[in-house]
Formats: sequence, structure tokens, C-alpha cells
Amino acid sequence: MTTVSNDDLFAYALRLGDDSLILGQRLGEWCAKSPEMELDIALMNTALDVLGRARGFLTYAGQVEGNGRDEDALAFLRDVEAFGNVLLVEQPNGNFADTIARQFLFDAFDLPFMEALAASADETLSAIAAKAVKETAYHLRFSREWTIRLGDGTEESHARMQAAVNEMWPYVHELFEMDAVEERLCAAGVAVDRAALRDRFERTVADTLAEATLTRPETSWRPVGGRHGRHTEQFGHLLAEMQWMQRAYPGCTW
Amino acid sequence: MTTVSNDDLFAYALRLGDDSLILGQRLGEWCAKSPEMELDIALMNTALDVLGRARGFLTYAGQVEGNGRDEDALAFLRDVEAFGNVLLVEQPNGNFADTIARQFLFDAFDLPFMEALAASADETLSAIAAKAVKETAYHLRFSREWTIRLGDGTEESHARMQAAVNEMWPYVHELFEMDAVEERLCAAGVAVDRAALRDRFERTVADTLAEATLTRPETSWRPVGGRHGRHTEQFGHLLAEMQWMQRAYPGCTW
Amino acid sequence: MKDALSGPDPREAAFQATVDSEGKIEPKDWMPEAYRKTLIRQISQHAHSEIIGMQPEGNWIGRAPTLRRKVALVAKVQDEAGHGLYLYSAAETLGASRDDMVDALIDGRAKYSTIFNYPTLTWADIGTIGWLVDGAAIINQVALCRTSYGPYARAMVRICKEESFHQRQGYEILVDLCQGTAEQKRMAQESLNRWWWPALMMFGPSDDNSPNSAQSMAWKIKRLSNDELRQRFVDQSVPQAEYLGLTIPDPDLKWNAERGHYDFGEVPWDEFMEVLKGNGPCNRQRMEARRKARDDGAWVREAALAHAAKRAARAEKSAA
Amino acid sequence: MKDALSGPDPREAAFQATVDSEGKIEPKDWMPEAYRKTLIRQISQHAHSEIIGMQPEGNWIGRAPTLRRKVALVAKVQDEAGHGLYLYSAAETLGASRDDMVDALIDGRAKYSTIFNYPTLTWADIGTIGWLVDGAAIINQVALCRTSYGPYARAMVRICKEESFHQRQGYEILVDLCQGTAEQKRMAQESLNRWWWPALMMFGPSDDNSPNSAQSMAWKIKRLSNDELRQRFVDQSVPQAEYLGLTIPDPDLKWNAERGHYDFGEVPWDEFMEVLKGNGPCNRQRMEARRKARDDGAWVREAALAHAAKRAARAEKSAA
Repeated sequence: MTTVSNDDLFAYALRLGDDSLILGQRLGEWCAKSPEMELDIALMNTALDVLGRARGFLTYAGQVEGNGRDEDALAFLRDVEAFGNVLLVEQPNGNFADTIARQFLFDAFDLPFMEALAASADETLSAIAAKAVKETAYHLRFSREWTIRLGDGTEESHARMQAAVNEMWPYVHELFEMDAVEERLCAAGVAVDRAALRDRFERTVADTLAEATLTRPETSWRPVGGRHGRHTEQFGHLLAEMQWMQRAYPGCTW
Repeated sequence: MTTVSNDDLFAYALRLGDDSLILGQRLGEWCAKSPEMELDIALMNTALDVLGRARGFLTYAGQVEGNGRDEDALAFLRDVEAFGNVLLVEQPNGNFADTIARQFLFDAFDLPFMEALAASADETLSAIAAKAVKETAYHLRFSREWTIRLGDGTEESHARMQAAVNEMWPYVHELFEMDAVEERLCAAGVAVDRAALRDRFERTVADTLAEATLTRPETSWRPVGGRHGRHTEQFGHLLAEMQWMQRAYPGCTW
Repeated sequence: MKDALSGPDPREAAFQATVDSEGKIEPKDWMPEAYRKTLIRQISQHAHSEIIGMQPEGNWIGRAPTLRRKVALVAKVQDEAGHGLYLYSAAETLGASRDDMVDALIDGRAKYSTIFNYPTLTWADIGTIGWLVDGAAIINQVALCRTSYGPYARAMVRICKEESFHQRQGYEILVDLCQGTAEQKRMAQESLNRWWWPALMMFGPSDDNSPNSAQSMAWKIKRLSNDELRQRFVDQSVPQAEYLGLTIPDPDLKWNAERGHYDFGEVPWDEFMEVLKGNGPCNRQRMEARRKARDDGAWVREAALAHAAKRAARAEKSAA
Repeated sequence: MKDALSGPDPREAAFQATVDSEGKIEPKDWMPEAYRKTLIRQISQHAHSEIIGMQPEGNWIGRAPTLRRKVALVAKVQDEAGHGLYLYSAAETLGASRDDMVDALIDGRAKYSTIFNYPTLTWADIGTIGWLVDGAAIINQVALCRTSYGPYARAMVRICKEESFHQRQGYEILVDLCQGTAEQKRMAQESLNRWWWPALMMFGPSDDNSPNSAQSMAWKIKRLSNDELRQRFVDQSVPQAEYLGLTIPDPDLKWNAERGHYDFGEVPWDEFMEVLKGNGPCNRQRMEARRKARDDGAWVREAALAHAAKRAARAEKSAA
């Protein structure tokens, strides 16, 4: 087995943490705004799960890096170009269908991903993933059911759900992108081979869209760049909000 | 003539600066989003004018304070409770009618206010106000005309404009509020006697609403607190955005 | 139902006997209409307070200063939504419908705690809400754990446990602020200055001005008077403020050895009445946010119903 | 219009003679349909670019780091809106309507400069846009000040002056960053890394792949080829980057003493084609924002028309 470089491991744990953190931040924006109080609870629940794993990944990233940065230093004291999350998770909440589409596409990827990561040679990543698997199975059930409910609901909900899937779809490709960091970690049995997850993802999507009477979008646009800090313009506004306290009151204990 | 305390003068210049700054910040949010490109230009133009006088007032406040704070330290390094602007100017943009209502009510007050301040015994305040008078006369013409156009336009625009006036109206009362600081400065010929402006304000409003076929709202709600740092919940979000750079990169020259 | 010809309803006497002997009234038991209505009003107000209370705290989820605090805040707000639902269910056991109750809230016919009409302006407010607002709520709710209506009493037992946890978390936030920098401590003090009096108002008008209280006490819906609860809250909060090193913004506050309680100044009842009338800093905003959530989500609820109907129709067809 | 029976239209010869002798074609002059269409396409694209270009810069108005910079940025974006209107007017002298042109933009039938499909992620991008994007625009526009269509040429003269001012402001922003902290300088370099190649693409495809260029050159709509303009831009930018102490992200960039120009690497034309097709990072977002502004503002424009009609009717009535 190849030796794993700390730089690679740091980058990997960081980007996984960022995916979870930013998704959690977006979900938190739904608080007290959902179509039903039960949905408020469900969305907060998903937010809690992903924020929980964000804490695990970021804490681990900080340990691996060894420069004394903890989860909060990593979450609150980096600027846009240092965030490695995929563009999908930073997409604005839009209407409820947009949020469900973002969540469903993420979950459909995330379940096989976390299952595979649970088998990682890295014990910390494996432990975080093992816990995440159960949570994500639940998230997927929720987002899948709502995709179906909205897709096969009223005319209006069908149109909105289809528009939402169309809007979010281009961003799924980045979920399967491997770079040199992940290739090396994958060879070492630490990182997940994302390409190998595509079939299962496509089956989940195909089944769900069929049941939801929705059409799989075909677009030639495959935006990437999130992994290397090239985010959307909305992302800076998200950070301005998320990081406000640590930026305005540096060096405090909260 | 009474002597003027630096504390009073600082507080006064600061709150005038804050009124202008926060209104300018809100207007800037319209950039590239207006109903017509000409309106983008007009709103940017108003933003430029009020930001310009914000610079004047805040720079002067910093000089009077004498602690080395310049306009940027004052604009970007205070938290919510230290801002003294009225609640009216921090109200979210809403739709175009909401912005016009906010602007019209502000301008209808601001023109007599700036005219009176131009006669201030304080030369700096007087000079800023003298310049502002011409600008505000133009702002008022613009916001008044649009109040009329929307009020006496279509059924939809009438309903929206009336709703906007109703929404913004409660906040006008704070514009006329005098506290001990202003009473003292007023006695010294430095500050404007706000109460004395009410008649002219009411006439402008009455004329305009009549021409716009709109009704003057009657509400018992007269929210205040902005002068003493008790703002709305939206205000913290405005600051998080406005202050991002100075907070994230402290001590830099830009 | 009372029969005018036959004198007092014997069921009413039985009901009152159960109440007097600390028994619980259950949904299927007979109860006076006024008791039912009072309970529905009180429980639904309590539910509304939980739901509206999500807004001021939710305002800081995006800006919580650490991930640990962010997670705790999300969990807390989620608990509040849960409490709201739990309480609406308790009210439904009395024959009220949740949709009607929510409509009454949004139309302004129903009330909720005036405290949630104040804005959260700084992070310290999240601490203060936990400490004082949840603290006051617990004092109310502990008393209600012995309320005469069974489902409400049981809801209170469950809710009290979670609220205590929330209160501790809130207080901890303030401990961190008060042991932190001068700026942090100032933030805590400024927050206390804003929330102290509104927190005292949470117990309702003084007993002299609380017309419904006597009947509620007789029915054991209420177990302690507003002023008794308020005194309990003040007595509990003063040493907590002292530990934090914060000054309660009441010049009349002082220990009264004779009474064995703290004396305190007159609550600004004018402000209370204004907020109650709808003229607090955030009344309009809170209602507007609730209305917007309901209206923006209408298509989602319609879709869920339509989908359920389609499913049911398909199931019927395949069963046939 | 050409008459098939009578050979070449003599008006066409007169037109070409005017062009060849550096005369200006004016709105009422006869001109070939293809000339008119080419101009409408080019001027409206230019107008669209000004209007769409407001978005990436407008994204930083709320976050400009000083009040001076905020005011300058608002003024700049306002200028761009003015340029857009000015250019739409120039196109209208050729018989196009602004509404049609804007509809074509929003429907995706019309193009605008690909550069505005890149996001502004840091404050440094505001500097870089001023320096490189306005810099490139000026090089294009200086050449266009001598374009054969009078109103367009005059618009360019006016616009060029303001753009020079904008470019200087943008460069100054970068000077401050590059003379600032290490973090600021890094921010400037990172920004340059993202914008350099997209800026080079602003001059359009290389001459070999620019089929319309020959006719445009003959009509003196265009005065210099894409590659000539691009070379001019590189030659101008390299010493400016050197002064800033920034590295242009092109390993092939080097001075060619023989040519008296900088050699530079191959522009990533694949990316250019993708962005042109609609697949840049922000194409969808830019169009959506424009569409939203148009749709959200429809009621305002309708109200203005309705009010104007009411006024006119009242004026007529009182005149009668």
C-alpha cells in the first residue's frame, strides 16, 4: 500500500468537510420558512447531520495539517478560493423543489459514497462515514419521496420539480470528478473511487425520476471548479454571513 | 450661543452619516435589477449622492471624535448597536414600489432638513448640507413622480404603491424624533429642529398622495430605536455584507 | 351541556371533584365548555409561541460563531418546532384543528408570547433568550406539569426537560461571553438590558389585572399566579446575573430580607400593552414571515395531497 | 436595393467611395442592407455587453472595502448603464428597436462579450476587470472611433474617455493590493490567473477563424484584425503586470525582439467556444438575472404607460 501524504489527506478531509458544511449552511436558511412545520423539522434534521459530519471532517483536516487550525478556524477563517466544496451544495435554496432537487441529487450520490468511504483504510474517515451512512439513507428516503411527490403531484408542482431538476442537474458531474489528490488516496485505499459510483447513482436517479414522472435532463454544460476554489458568485455572500462573527470578533472564545 | 460638546457633535455627524450610508447601501442592491435601465441609472445616481454625503459626515465625525477613526473605520468597524441611523433607511428594498415609498418619505423629510442644516452654525455640516440640498431636490422630484406614476397607474401598481406606503409609513415618525443630544445642538444653532419640519413634510406627503390617488396611512405603530442602536433583524445581515472586506482583511489599504 | 331545567349539571360536579382531588381530565372525559375553550386558547398560544419563537433564534443560525454553537442552535430550534407540533396535537385532543389554529395566528386572532416580538440583534441575544426566555418559560411550565388536563400536563413534562437543556446552553453562551473580552462582556450586558423587562412580561399582567386567572386557578389549569411566577423568576435570575457579573437594568432591584425575596421595579406595562396590541418591534415581521411560509408553501401541500390521492386511487385500482 | 437588370447599384459605389475616403455614413444615408445588419448586430452586442457587464461588478458594490471604492464602483457601473443606453440609441438610428434587441438578448438570440460569463469571486476581480477587461475594451474601441458609421464612431469617442478612467481606477485597485499585505498580493495574482485568458478571448477568434472580418474591414466597420488587437493588448499588459509584480499565467509568454512584440501561448479556444455556446460559468445566471429584472419590472413599466396615457387624456380634456 502506498504511503499517504498529509497534504493529500488534509485536502481530502477538507473538501469533504466543506461539502457538508456548505450544504448544512444552506439548509439552515430554511429555518421557519418551510411549507410545513414537519418539513422545517426534517430539513433542520438533515442540516444537523451534515453539520455534524462537517465537524468531524474539518477537525480531522486540522489535525492532519498540524498547524493548529481547528474546525472553526477552517470553517470561518478561509476565503472563497480556499473552499473545496462542489458547486452543487452552494446553489441557493430557491423554492422548495429546488432544495429537494439539490438534496436528492446529493443524497443519491452521497449514500454509495459514504458506504464506500466507510471501507476506507483511514480509520477516522471510515468512522465518520459509517455514521453518515445511516443518516444519508434517511436523507435519501426523504428527498426521493419528495421528488416523487412533487413530480407526480399537481401540474404546478410537476413543472417546478422538473425545472428544479434541470437547474441542479449540470452540477452532478462534478461529484464524480477525481483529481490527482484523490487518485493517489484512492490507490492507497483511503479515498473513494468516485467514477465507480456513477452506475448506482444513475439507477437511483432513473428509478426516482421515472416514479416522479420526470425527465432526466440532457445538458452539455458540466460546470466544475469548486474543488479548486472556483465557486459561484453567491458563495461569497454565503461566507460573509456564515463567517460574520469570527471575522468581526477575531480571537474570541464563544 | 451655547458651547457645543464634541461628544454631541460626534454623535450628530455620525447619525447623519449613518442615515446616508445605510440608504446608499440599500440603493446599491438595486444594481442591474431595476425595472428599466434608466431606473438603474437613477437609483445608482441617488446612491452616489447619499454615499457622497455619508463620506462627508463620517469623515467629520471621525475628526470631531479625535481618536483617529476615519470614514472607513466608522462605516466598516462598528457593530449593530453603534449605528445611529433611523429604521426607515434600513428597511429592505422589497419591490420597486417599496423602494420608492421609502425614498419618497425620506426625501420629503430630507429636503427641508438639508435646507435647515445648510444654515447650521457648524461650517462643515452646513457645507455638506448645502451641496445635499440640490441633490435632494432632484431625488424628491424623482421619488415623488414615481409615487404618483405608480399610485395613479394600473390597478396593480396602485395596490402595490399603497401597500408600500402603508409598510414604510410607521417609520417616518422617527425622522422627527429629537433627543437630548439634538436638543443641545439645536439650542446652539448647530442641529436642525426636526419638529419644525413636520408641517412641510406633511404638506409634501398630502399633495403627493392626493395626486397619486393614495391614502395617507393611519397607524398607531411608531417604531423608534435606530438612533440608539436598536435596529431591525435585517440590519445585522446588511452589516455582514457591507463590512465583509474590512472584517475579513483587517488593517489593509484598499 | 347544562340543562336549564334540572339545575347544575352533575357532570360538572364530578369534573370539579376530579380536579380538586388532583386527578387528570382526559380527552374523552366530560368537561365544561369554558374549560375546553380556555385550554384550547392557552395550549394553542403556547404552540404558536414555540413556532414564532423559531424566528428570532433562526435569525442567528447562519451566523453562529462556532460549529458547535451552530449545531446546538439548529437542534434547539428544531426542538421548538417539535414542541409546537406536540402542543398543537394536545390542543387537537380538545377538538381544535391545527389548520384553524394556525389561521387564527396568521390572521392576528390568536396570541403568542410577546417576547418573540423583540429582535435578536447580536449573538449575545441567543444566550439571553436561552437563559431568560427559556428560564421564564420553564418556571411557567414546571407549574403546568401539574395542570389538570392530562395531555397538556404530559406535554409539559416532556417539554420541560428539553427546555432545561436549552436554558443551560443559553447560560453557557453568556458565561463564555462574560469570561471573554471586554467587547464580549459589553455585548452580554447590552443584550440583558434589552431583554430583562420583556422577560418579566412573559408571566402576563400583574394579578390585579388578570381577570381570567381566578377561574383558571379553580380549574387547576393555572397553578400559580402571574406575580408568584414572576417573583420566582426574579429570585432565580438575580444570583445567575451576579455569577455572570452582569447588572440587571433595574435600579429598584434589591434583596428584601423580610419577604425573603427580591423587590423589583414596576414592569413597563405600557410597553407590554403596546406589544400585545401588535405594536412591538417585530410583530408585523413575525406574522409576515409566517404568512409567507404558509403562502409560498401552498403549492407543496397541494402537491402532497394530490400525490396521496393518486396513490390511493392506484392502490384501489390494483386491489380491484 | 439592387436591381438585377441594371447591374451594380450606383448608390453602393457612392457608399463605398465615402467609406474609402474616410467619410462617415450617417443614419439617413443610403447603405447596403448587410452593412446595416452587421452594424446593428455589432452595436447591439456591444450594448448588451455593457448591460450584462453591470452584473459581475455590481456583485461587489455591497462589499467594496472602502467608501471611496464603493462610490467609484457605483459610478462606474452607472457609466456602463449609460453606455448601454447610448449604444442602443446608436443602433436605433439604424432602425432597430431597443425592446427587440433586449428580447433577443434574453431569448439567447443575441450575444454579448464572453468575458462577462466569468464570476467575480474576490475584490481583486474588480481591479482586474478594470485593468484587463476595460483595457481590452479600450483597445477595441479606440480602433472603432474611426469606424465608418458616424453615430457609432461618435459613441465610441465618448465611451473611450470614460473607459480610460475606469481602467485607471481598476489598475489602481491592483496597485494597492500589490503594495499591500502578502494576502492582498496573493488575491491579485489569483485573480489575474483567472482573468488573463478570458481577457485575451475578448478580441474574438483568431483571424483564420473569423469569417466576417474581411467584409467588416472593407466597410471600415472594423479597422484592425482580431489578432492585431490581441497583440496590442498583450504588448500593453505585460509591462503593466511587471510593474505590479504579478505573473501572467502563460509559460510561453516572452519578448520577441525580432517581431518587436511579445509572443504568447495558444488561447484556450475550446473554452471560448463553450462559453460562446452558453456553457460558461455564469451564462445562465446572467440571463436569468436580466430576465428576472425584466419580468419583475413589467408591472412598473405598464404603470408608467398607463399613467402617461391618463395624463395625456386629462391634458386633452382640459384643452378641449
